Amino acid sequence: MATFSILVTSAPFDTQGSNSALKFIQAALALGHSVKGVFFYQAGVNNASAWLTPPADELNLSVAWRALKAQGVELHVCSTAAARRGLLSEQDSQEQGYSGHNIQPPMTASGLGQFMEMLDVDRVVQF
Amino acid sequence: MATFSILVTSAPFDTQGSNSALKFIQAALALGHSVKGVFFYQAGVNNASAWLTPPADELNLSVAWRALKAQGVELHVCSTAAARRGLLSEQDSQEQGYSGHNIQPPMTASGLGQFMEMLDVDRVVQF
Amino acid sequence: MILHLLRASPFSDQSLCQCLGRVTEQDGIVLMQDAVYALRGQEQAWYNPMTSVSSLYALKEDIEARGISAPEQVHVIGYPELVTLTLKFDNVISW
Amino acid sequence: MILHLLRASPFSDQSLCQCLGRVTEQDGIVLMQDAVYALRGQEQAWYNPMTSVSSLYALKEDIEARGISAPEQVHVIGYPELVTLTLKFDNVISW
Amino acid sequence: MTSKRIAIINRTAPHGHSQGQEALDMTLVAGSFGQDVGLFFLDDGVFQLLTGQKPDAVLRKNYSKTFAALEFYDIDTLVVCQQSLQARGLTQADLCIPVQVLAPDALREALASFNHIVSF
Amino acid sequence: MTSKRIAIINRTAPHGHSQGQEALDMTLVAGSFGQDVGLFFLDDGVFQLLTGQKPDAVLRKNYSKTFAALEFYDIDTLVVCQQSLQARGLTQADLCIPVQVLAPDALREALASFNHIVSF
Repeated sequence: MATFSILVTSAPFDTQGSNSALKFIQAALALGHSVKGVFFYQAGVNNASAWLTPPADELNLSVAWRALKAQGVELHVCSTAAARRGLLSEQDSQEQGYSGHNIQPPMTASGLGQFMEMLDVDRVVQF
Repeated sequence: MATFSILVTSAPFDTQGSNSALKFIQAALALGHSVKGVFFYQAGVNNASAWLTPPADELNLSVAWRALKAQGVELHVCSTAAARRGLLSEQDSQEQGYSGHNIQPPMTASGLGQFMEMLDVDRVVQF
Repeated sequence: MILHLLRASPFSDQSLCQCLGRVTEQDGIVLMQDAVYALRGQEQAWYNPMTSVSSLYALKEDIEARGISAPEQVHVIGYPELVTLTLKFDNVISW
Repeated sequence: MILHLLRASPFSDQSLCQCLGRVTEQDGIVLMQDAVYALRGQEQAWYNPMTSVSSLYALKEDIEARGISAPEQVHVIGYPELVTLTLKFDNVISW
Repeated sequence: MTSKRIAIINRTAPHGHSQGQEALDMTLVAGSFGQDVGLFFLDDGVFQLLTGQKPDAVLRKNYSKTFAALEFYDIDTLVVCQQSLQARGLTQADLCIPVQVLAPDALREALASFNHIVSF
Repeated sequence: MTSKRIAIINRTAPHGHSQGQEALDMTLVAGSFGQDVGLFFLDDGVFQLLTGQKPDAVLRKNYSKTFAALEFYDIDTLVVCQQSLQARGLTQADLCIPVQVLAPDALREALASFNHIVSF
């Protein structure tokens, strides 16, 4: 069985990238492979918002990512790329004096160094 | 003198659209034209985040949009498109039971009907 | 042996053409997302170079989503086969 | 009389070609953002059709930002002229 | 509402990007506000109208079913670019609603008649 | 760090999109973590390296100055696609740092030698 890391650089809803990543990861897990984690970068950091609120007849990505975390897939978001796009962890938000934070579990605010740690797998696939 | 409305459909930082829109609006105002308002739609709704936090050597769009509002330019964001992307007004956030809200003044959460009101100008320019 | 994942429609975006200019006989190409619209390009300059790639795959879910179909010479695969393909090739590029 | 605002690089994106197939002699074209890279396309199929448009403009700020330059037949304009152009034409399309 | 006529152009294929779905949302609102609106399908936008789409397979919404509702919103200017259809090996028979198929010249004329044009 | 070699491909022109700036951020972090990294410039990505950029004019950051710092991060695999340069009327003399200019075959060989490839 093989190990994977997934890099998501595309914005949720705006493009199909998150949807494809989900289906790929689910298929990999079903085949018995290990998915070490997902790293969200570029516009992909928008996936880390705790507040994605699609209409009821559309995919709820927050629910989908949480389900993957429950299966042992780590979910890391680049905090620098996220801050540029208005996504902040509790700590970063407090430092800025903002009134709340929208990066919440199951997402972990990390640095690009975390992605380097995730390269120790058989394959990295980017969506 | 002429009247303008501006439609912003591109994401801040990810693309140059917001930057071009700002420069266009500043030029129009400097020429003595009237800019009725900016309507944020599609990925452009990300401009409405109160929490955009770029590094110090990059453009701070929150400051730039606020300056336009001070010059009389209305700033409207489509609340349906915004909610899909994790951007919520205080009211929408409370209804969802979220712990905060990231659409704050000078941005106004509106519907697409507001954009229809904004069509009563000489030119609509999209960025 | 590189596996190339194509995601954009070649009618709008040059990625497929740019990729085709760089593949070798050992490489594989997967059409996914809007890139499956390439299958409607019978009259386009890139169609024959594309279909002459022996390891040309298209993702079943993306074809069905868009109401199109694939000609015989294209290997139609699902996500499990896509996962397996990424392991069969040495590395993967997303275009 | 339509003013066409082009924003994407024609080396990556088909918008310029698609626009050129639809303009008439009365229309205007403005190259802005990454579309100013079209000025580096001397060897490309779309270059002559593009430069033969008599109302071809390119945005000064975007040219300078990218370290390129414009040939003589292109009208280089700033934002104030762009604002005025949008009023000179009947309507505006952003490609 | 205002008397300004608005053209909404679809230039992007469905499902890979959100443009089509939000262009349609805007069109329906324009219609319900009594705005004089034209909906155009150019380039990859013609793929929006294909019959038999099943985007549930890729976790996206099948909004193409909504095109049939456009007539109830009094949106009867539905224009498709003939050249874009042809380049993709398509004919009007492949589309899910009746439309006007126009050659490039006529299409540009139709667009020029609108006060405002937005594109997706 | 891991012994896996990573190739980072620039395929997008600067300033219109954020890809180049964030690709460079990733490259610098990879370098500072001692990762074996190659930076590739293909297609419109070659425009990243043009001399004389002044993006302040469009309210964007002039990160092209940072390319000169790559050598201090021990990133010495810098590859540019010859064909992409040629198609844009450019030569190595137009670029702000010394690079390896490779023909398509050699470029593909170079890419094939990396364990992982990401593109921007």
